[in-house]
Amino acid sequence: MSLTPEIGGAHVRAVHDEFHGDLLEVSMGPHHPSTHGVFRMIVTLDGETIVKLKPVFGYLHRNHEKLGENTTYLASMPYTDRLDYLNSMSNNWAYALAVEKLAGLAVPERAEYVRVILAELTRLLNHTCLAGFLMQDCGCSGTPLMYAFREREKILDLFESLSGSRMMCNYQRFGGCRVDPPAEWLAGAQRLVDGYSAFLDEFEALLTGNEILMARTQGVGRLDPALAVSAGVAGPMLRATGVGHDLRKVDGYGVYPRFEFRVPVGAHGDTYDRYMIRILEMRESIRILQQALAGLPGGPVMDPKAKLRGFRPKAGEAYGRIEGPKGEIGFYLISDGGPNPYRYRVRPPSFINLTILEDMCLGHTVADAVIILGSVDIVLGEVDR
Amino acid sequence: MLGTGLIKGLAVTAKNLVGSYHDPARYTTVEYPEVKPPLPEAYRNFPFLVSESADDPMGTLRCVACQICEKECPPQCIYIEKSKDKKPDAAGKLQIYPTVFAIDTSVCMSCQICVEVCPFDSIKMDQVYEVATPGRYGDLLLNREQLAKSNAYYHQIRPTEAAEVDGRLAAERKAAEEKAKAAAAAKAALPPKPAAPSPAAKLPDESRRSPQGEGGAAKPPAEGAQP
Amino acid sequence: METVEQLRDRLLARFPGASVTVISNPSPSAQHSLLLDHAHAREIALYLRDEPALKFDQCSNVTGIDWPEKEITETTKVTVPDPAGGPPKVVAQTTKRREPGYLEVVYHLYSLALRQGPIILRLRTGNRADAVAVPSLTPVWRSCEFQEREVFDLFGVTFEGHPDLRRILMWDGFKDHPMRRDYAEPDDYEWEPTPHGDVLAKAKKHYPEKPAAEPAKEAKP
Amino acid sequence: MSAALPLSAASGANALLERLPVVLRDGLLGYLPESLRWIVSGLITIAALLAVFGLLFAYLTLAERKLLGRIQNRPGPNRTGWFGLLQPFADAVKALTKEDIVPREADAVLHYLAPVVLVALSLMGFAVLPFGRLLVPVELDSAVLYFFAAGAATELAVFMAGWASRNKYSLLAAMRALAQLISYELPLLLSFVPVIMLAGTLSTTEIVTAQGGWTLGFLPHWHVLTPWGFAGFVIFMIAALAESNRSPFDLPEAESELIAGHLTEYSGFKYALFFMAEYFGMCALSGMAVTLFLGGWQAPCAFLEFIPSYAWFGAKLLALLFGFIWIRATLPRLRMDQLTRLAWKFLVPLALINLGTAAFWFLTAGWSGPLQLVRWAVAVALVVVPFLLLGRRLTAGVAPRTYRYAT
Repeated sequence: MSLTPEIGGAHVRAVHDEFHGDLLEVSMGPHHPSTHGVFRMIVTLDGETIVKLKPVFGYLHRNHEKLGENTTYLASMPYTDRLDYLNSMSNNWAYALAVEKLAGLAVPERAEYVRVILAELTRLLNHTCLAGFLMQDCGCSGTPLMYAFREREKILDLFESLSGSRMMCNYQRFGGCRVDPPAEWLAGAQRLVDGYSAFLDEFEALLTGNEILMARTQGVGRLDPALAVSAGVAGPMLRATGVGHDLRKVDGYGVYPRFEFRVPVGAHGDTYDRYMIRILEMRESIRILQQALAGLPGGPVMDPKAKLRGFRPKAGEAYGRIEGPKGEIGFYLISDGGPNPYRYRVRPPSFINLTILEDMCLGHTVADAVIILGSVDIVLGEVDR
Repeated sequence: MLGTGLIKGLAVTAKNLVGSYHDPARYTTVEYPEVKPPLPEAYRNFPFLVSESADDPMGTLRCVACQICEKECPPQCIYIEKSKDKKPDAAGKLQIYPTVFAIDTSVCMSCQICVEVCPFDSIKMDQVYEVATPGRYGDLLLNREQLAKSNAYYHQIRPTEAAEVDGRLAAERKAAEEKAKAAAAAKAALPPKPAAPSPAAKLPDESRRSPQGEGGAAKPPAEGAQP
Repeated sequence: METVEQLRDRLLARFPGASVTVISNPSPSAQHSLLLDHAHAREIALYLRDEPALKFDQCSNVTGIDWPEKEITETTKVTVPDPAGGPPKVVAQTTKRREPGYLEVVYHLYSLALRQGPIILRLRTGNRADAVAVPSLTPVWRSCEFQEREVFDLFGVTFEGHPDLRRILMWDGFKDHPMRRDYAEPDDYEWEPTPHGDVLAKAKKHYPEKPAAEPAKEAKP
Repeated sequence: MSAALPLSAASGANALLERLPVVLRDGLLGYLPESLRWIVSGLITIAALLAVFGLLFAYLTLAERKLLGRIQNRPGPNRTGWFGLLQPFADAVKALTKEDIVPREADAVLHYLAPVVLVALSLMGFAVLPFGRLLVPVELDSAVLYFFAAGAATELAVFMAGWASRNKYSLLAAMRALAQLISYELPLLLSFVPVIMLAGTLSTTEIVTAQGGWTLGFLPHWHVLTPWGFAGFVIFMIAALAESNRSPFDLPEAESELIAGHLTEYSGFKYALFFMAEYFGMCALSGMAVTLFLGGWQAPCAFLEFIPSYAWFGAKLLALLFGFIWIRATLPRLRMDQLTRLAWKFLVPLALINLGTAAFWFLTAGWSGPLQLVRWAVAVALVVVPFLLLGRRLTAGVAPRTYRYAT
């Protein structure tokens, strides 16, 4: 009697029979408006209900890891921009962190603060975009997406004036940051952060209480916390299931332990929780940004001992990870003492978050599959690498 | 009550509909070909080669064909051939120069690493973004002549950075001259040797390279000191 | 958290027949790892996951490493008696030894429950050609499902007990394993106007006449 | 053919403007022999309708894009002509010159027929709409019945398109379209039954006339201003949104799910025809809503009567069309099961209860004085209470949530 009936696996049939007729196999993607790029799902439908869903990857595969092994440590930095091209700043940081672990480099305090500021701006950017994309998948005719992009553009302008490029920032370096943000840049960031809550309020007024949206997303794509942990699901998706795991708290990398912020967790693990957790995380990010901008110390942004050219870390290996906007983004590096990493591995959060896509979609309809995929928040540049 | 969320949403869109006519914070569209948004100074697109003078760009390239950028370029889009002979640079010193310096802009990913690793401040990022051409093969592969742009142009697109670079180069040149003078004086005191001029000629080169050896690493703090 | 050595001892005590070796990591990260044998790998993994004191409930990262066959040249100084009866000479003798190659699979484990980690597990194959099987840990951690498929795809490690071992990033008909160090890229070169010598040579081979000649001219002003 | 109704005295000042279209037509007909007049008169009406609504369609697409743009804080099309005013013509040229691709596996005849049938059927509704006091193309006694019969048939064309394309997405869309048709035809019809009950006629002209007059000179006697009429109007508009496949009920062509649904395999001018039909359908249903609930061509206040009646009709029509666009810009799409549930478990019961409310209203027409207040209170309660109760049952289990924070 409610708009969202309980959809379990109960009425999902594995095989067709004479009463129900044939199953329909539909290939969604790689050219499909809502697969966020060139993702493909081979969906078997019983009417509109999904009884089987197999993701197909690799349409954007360019063997990023091989590229990383064939170039120097520094030259991989701009390539990390192109992994998850919405969040180049976070990717940069994760890679820089892994290399710093490998080579034992220290990072000046100011650079740590700048990194936090940029990472949180990236989180705002990513979550805003995701909310917009998700609403687009729900069938809003672009309005939330355009509002999201309007705000995103303001953040990108900040990135551009700091790093020279809107999306391919290539900003972090091993042992610090490339450019010191000047005072007017910080003032611009402050203005943006001050105005962001108002935007979020408006965005929420547009959508969060919307009955159609709640009916579409609540109870759709439930994810069990135990399965989520086992499947390596990370980031907002994991927290939506009720597991309060945030690397900013757990690892306490950078200077995050100095900031006061909370980690919102969901209770249902459904699409609505995944959406709301991101909205709430943005509000926490604003708090972190306020603190980081207020407490930004002076000093250099680059470790003077760090070398740009001829960087050859000693043999060994390191796995560095940060809490990216999409989840745990990690870099696993093995050095053999040469100028190129012997092994360069990316732990792509959106790829691993897709592991349980089928589990979430079974028993739901095609329309639900689209928003479940949207709520996973994938970027194909990272999934296929 | 059913419908309140919908009505709230409709109110937001109505607010934006009206707001787009008077609120510049809402209506952020720039109508591009007619209006061009101002570029931030840091904006980068494709690299160019800095030459000291606009009149003789090929003769006054700062590039000495050291090929560091060629090695460090992530997508390997730079191709350099060294000259066999030496030519005097802007300061009158004999230097190797690039006979071929080509950048494939269809491959270049505008990462700025060539700029950061260059010890001679000779390659910088340009800000020209309307670079579309009809030619897939010839037009995207820029050669030395197309890449060379004057220092004045560099000052025009990035005033603060260029001023800082010029200051640093002048200081280095001065230091090198003083060093050379001191060396010459020392040599004058000593009995003269035939091989004396060659290390003196090399010295400024070396001295310029070493502070930049740590590359861009040393650069950002210097920039940061300004604000 | 226990050190790797403690963990190894604990595992050896729990699984007497198993072979657990600590692979130490000289880098400042000090992330040492444990090399497991195939026979006990899954039991050990289950133990790591379920033991209340360890609870490594998430396998965060799975990846492969290719260690090709290495030719190690060792130079030793040997004293050789002079056949002519003179004083013994010291001769440098070089011995060449081939270290067999193998593929390695690395698992980074974290405990979300106890907030500890990482524990790094390694599994090695017998060689790089025919003994490339290792036990799959997908039954233990679901996150290994796609990542092990990826290792299978890109490195050619076969995972025994994986529910759905297919290629994942490359297409099904693809033959080689591109992340192996000796992978030769197929010669299906699409000509691009790059000025690089080796690429240009290749380009000339594929496009023998006009297009290859033009950019070469262009590049040399 | 318009019956020459007697003009009311109030609009006498404007008799010429009011009569202008009819005068023009009759003037033209005057040059023709008597035997040809009836057919030419019909042709002129058709041509005028096609011209007016063709242009309206053209500029509606532009207005929609402009409005969507402004709502989304961007300018919308502004390159072709002054403020983009030539954009519809550029689009038409584009649609005409594009290649018409018919999939090899498709049923070529049906694939070709579907857009034609759709446009033809969606145009038929215009025949009975009273656009002005004197402007009724065809005077039918059972005009309302005819209108909805023609409108219901359009979904068949959508199904034809989906079936003929031999595309899995199109097929899903076709099934969705049929389910949607069957679900929403019922609330659509039930929502205006009270109007027919109270007006006592199926003729659109008479329904409009029944809404004539004002209380105190500025409170019009439109149906929408009664409790049952308001409820009926809202139900009618929701069902009309669904019938014309507009967001949030655009499931057959849900672009984020089914690519373009039944339109996936269409290109070029056939695709444009589908669009035309969508807008014609939207206009026709809005026109019917204006006729049934918003007083048709009646002016809202007595002193505004000098403005010709067709202008009032047009203004009301445009206001409703703006509503369509506004809703499209704001709301997300429903899911199929929610769509049908909304129809069967919410709109149909509400519409049925509304019949009772209207009956009550009809029976108490004689109440006056304080009884008038009682009449209003009971009628409003009869509308609001079922709405709240059914609404609560509809949204059971769906509510905003509060979130906790991990330590």
